[in-house]
Amino acid sequence: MNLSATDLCLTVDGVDHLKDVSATFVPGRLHAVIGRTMAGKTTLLRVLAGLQGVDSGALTRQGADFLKTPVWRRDTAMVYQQFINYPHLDVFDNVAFPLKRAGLARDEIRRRVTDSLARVGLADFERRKPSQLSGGQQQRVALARALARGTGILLLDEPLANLDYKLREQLRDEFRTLFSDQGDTVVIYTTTEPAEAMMLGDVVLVMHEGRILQTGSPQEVFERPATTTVASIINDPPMNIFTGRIGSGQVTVAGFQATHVSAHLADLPDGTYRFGLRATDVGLASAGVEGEVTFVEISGSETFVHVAVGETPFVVQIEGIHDVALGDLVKLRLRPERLFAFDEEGTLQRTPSYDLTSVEGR
Amino acid sequence: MRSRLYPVFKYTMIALWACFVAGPFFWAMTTSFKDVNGVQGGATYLPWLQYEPTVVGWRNIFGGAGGVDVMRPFFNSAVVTVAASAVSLVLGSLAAYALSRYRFKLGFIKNSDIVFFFVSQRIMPPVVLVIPFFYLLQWTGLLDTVLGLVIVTVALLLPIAVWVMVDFFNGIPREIDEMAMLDGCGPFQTFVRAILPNSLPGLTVAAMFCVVFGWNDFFFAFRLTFTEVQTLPQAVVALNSSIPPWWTLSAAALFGVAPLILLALRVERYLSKGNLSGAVR
Amino acid sequence: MTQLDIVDVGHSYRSGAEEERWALKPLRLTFEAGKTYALVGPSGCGKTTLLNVLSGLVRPSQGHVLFDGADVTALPTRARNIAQVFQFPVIYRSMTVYENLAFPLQCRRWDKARIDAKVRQVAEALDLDDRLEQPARRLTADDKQLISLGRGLVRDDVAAVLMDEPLTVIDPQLKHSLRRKIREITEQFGPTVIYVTHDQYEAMSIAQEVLVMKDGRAMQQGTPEQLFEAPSSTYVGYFIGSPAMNFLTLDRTDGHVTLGGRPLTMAWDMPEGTTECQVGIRPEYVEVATEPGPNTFPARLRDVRDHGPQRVLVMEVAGGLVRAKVPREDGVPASEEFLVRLPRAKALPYADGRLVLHS
Amino acid sequence: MEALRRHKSMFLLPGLLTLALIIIFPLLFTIRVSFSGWNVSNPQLDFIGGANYTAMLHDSRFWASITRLVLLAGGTVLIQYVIGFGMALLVWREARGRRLWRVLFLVPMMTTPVVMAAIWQMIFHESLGPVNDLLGMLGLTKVPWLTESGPALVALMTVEVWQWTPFMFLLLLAGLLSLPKEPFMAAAIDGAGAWRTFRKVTFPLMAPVSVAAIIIRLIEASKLSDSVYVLTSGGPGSATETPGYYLYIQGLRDQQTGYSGAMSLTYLVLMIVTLTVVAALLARAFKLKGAS
Repeated sequence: MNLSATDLCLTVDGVDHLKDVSATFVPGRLHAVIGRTMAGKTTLLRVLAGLQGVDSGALTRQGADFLKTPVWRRDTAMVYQQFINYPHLDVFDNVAFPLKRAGLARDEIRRRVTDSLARVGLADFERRKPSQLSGGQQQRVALARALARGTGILLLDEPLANLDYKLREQLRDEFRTLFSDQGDTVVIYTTTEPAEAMMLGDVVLVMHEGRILQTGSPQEVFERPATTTVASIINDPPMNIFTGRIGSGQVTVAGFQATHVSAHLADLPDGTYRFGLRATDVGLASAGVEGEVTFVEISGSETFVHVAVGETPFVVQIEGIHDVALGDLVKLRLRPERLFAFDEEGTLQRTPSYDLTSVEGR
Repeated sequence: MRSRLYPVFKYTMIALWACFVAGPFFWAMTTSFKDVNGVQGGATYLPWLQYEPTVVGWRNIFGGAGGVDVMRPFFNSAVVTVAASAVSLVLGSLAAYALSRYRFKLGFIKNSDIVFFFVSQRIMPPVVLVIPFFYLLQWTGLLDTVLGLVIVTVALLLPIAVWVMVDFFNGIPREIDEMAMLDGCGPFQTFVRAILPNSLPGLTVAAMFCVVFGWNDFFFAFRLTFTEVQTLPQAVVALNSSIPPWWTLSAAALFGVAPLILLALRVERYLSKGNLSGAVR
Repeated sequence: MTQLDIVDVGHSYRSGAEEERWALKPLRLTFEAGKTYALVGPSGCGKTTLLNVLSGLVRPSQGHVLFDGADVTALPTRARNIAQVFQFPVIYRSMTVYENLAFPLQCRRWDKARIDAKVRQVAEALDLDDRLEQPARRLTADDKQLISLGRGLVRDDVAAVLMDEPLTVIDPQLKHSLRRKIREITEQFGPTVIYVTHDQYEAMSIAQEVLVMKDGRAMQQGTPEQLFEAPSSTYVGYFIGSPAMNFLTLDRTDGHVTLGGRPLTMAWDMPEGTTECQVGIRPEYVEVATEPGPNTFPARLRDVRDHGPQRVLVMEVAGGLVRAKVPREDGVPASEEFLVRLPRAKALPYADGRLVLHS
Repeated sequence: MEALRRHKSMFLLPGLLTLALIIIFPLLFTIRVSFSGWNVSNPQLDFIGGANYTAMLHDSRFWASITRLVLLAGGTVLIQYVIGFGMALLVWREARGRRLWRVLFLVPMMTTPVVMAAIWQMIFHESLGPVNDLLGMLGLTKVPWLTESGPALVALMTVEVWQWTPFMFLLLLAGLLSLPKEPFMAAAIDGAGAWRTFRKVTFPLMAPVSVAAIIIRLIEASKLSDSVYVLTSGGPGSATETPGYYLYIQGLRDQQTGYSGAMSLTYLVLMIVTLTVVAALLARAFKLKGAS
């Protein structure tokens, strides 16, 4: 029942939308595809759904060539980023539409529609038209339609991207329950938000410029990002990446005082490296290197302070909401024991250890 | 312009134009209740005050002695209009859907060229087409038949249907098609079950244009049908060619344009909602 | 720079509706000159109505709008000298960038030299000075929004700049830099800014003061920090912050406030005689404790949500759900049952859904 | 995707083939017949080379009709555009009874041109018609509307304006109604008055619609012949003759089939070339005007 992609390539007007994409999608697991906008996530979903062809590569399901299967026989449901429903049908008929196409009996249709509308919390909205619903409710209808069929493949293309953040938070929590038991369904979920991928994914695939850069469990990808690009995609705000040197037992980062090499970097040969440090591992302190605040963002319950130290930009994440004025001079302190080391091509060399009390989450 | 004079200016202009627009109808209406006495003395407008109204004109067109029968031409016009419009709408919607949703490429010919081919047929003057059509219908035995007239009228209406519908379909998100296919509909089912039900405003506008241009066609009917299948415009114009019994002509003319005026009253809201705006851009 | 006062303004789109159903319930607000304010709330909360009242598009059913003390309630938009940036970028399609920026000044019949100097000054601040001669319609959406902002800034005396969800159609990649640009520019020129958005992040990142609205009412006005640290109601506690503030229902035994039978001390006292008492605490301040102590309660772990650098622990405390945000390096409690501490200073008392005032 | 490729032709072909089949024969026939001497006494497809075309070059009546058509079509479409736009602006927003006005202003385009031309013929009647009657009331002399060339052209243009301004009105009103309201709010906020708002906002926004509406009307107007037939029969003399009407006389009434074929093709080619050029010029003119 696996869905396997091998070396999928698609170039449109000279731009690679998919480049050598190979992946195996397994039933019963939620695959979170994370990447920035235009990374090729949507294209990948459209290829899997059969809405888009490829230049080369293979797609197989149960050993059969899936590329030759037309859309309407792929046993696939999809939820779009925009809230797409049939405008002329009410909520009940929207959800019933694919079931009727599948030729189910009336009673069975009614049972399934009622059931899936209840699961998304829209039991009382059966006779409303989509245009009479809020954005969040419309997206729930789309979700109910996708779930009601119980298809073998369920594709979700940034389903929360167009919702208010409070609603996004709420639905994200609900998704954890909704998708916790997917039986034999292959679920693929795209997102631009690291927290969403981490929280929902059983498997995380990191995409960038049409390529899959890394595949693994959320923990693996987050704690061992294969390259600097992965490191910046899987962190929000993106991981601070800067150049530094290791030499004679000291780490030197431009502008900062040299510090002792911490244990996890000790066995690296001397030389120039790219270092990564999460925004949570840079702190504002009373002593340290001075920088100027260029911008302050507040996201949920965190304050992100953008600081320029000479030419190097840093993002500092502080818990809670704090008033920091633009143009202020602040002092930064780095936590050397939390440095990720990459070589000059950006390939991961060493990671800080997380094995303190770590227990597999969930 | 925001001065107090602006409303005066505005409603004066509206009123003047309204008089001009309504004038011919008023004239036809008042004339249709005249007889020789009401006409011969020069222009008169108000019944009872200026002339003695009669219904002789109206009686004439409904088979009164010495008049003409308009019911048969009316019926012919209706059949030709409805049939040609229906064929054009069906074929036009299908083609428009294809042109809106799929990419065609045949050498240097692309979608926009095909759309242009359809729409450009409106440039053909009827008089250029009518001679070849005459011989074509003569050879196929369709001259002076409803079927023959329907076929050539489709050539007039199909471009209109394609023109309106391509732009209307372009305004419907493609994701709806994709969703329907994912939901198990083949391409044809997708069109019928997901797209057509959402196209009623567009179909209404297209249908209205087809009916208007179909009903109002004169030249094809004039040269390709004679005695068997006379259409309403032909019948009215035939009245005009003889020494004008103005009252009969007026009554027949009003009878001939009435159906579409009623149609205009019904579909106005579709038209002004801006459903056409896509087609114009 | 103008101070805007909203005096008992209320509005209903249908006349004769009872006040409970008004789009905007009568309220009194002051927007100080030169400050940036954000109006935030879910759709239908009245924020857009309030903006339209300020711009003159909506004439309120009651109350007065004062610009620097002068009553402008009856004045049309054109006479109010405000600027507005809309959701969808609005530029004069047929004009160049320069002509767009000069347009409001031409309407005011400034002389050419003065217009030129002003337009160039504003264009430079907006980083548009190298594209002045380009047709404005060729610019990207974010630059078009800057032009809209610029059309307000060229007028020295502009009363206020109103922004109606200006980032809606901006590419996510560019939202960040446009937000930054807007903040820089408004700090440089210092107009009074009213910024409407449904996005809390945006509101708090851009504004000095945030006004949270719901169902046509102003729920709380304050700096982002105030909204976070001391939400005036359970609604604001829920609406601001992610995950939302935790609220747990309290009991009263022998005059003491208790949670699940154990005593709880809060930042300040709950007055006597309140019917529904709750404690509110941010997930950031809930601590996993290793040993029993004051304000420490047994918890049962329900779920762990991995957000990356932090994890959110969802647990049951005294019959209610509590979320705690813990750094990743702290790991996850080894057993399902453990203790949590609610630090006194961060545990706020709520009575009937409203924050109890510190006496 | 493979499957879709097979289906797309099934949607397109029925319509495309139907139209092509209906259109292709007349075109081929006309081309062939234009090189023949087919006429009423010699109805056969012989081959006489370009004789018809040579004759046509010297047919001043044909060329006069072409010139007349250009002036008639250009003039009436311009008037229709100005009035249509004006009326659309007047009933676009707040106007008392705007639904009524909208319907009324649409009605003429729904009526049959030949039928209405018959009515107009009565209206323009020299002694019994209301136009001269009204002129008389105003103390003006009677005009021989349909029997003198100048007035006949005016009468014909009046009928065209009456019949087709509604179409222009409809397209422009639809365009106006679909305009976003923000640019107008922005203009009000910037302090622009009504005239400035029209010149800088409404007109530029309506430019694409205007170009399309004018082109559509020019295409339809270039086929003018029905109304001529009923109203003036091309007279007096050939004073109101259009190519369409002249072709009718030559090809259908006098059955000079070969000769009319040559003229038909020339007429068609001239029209296509002219309209293409006009379309390009208009598109550029509206853009240039917008940019200044």
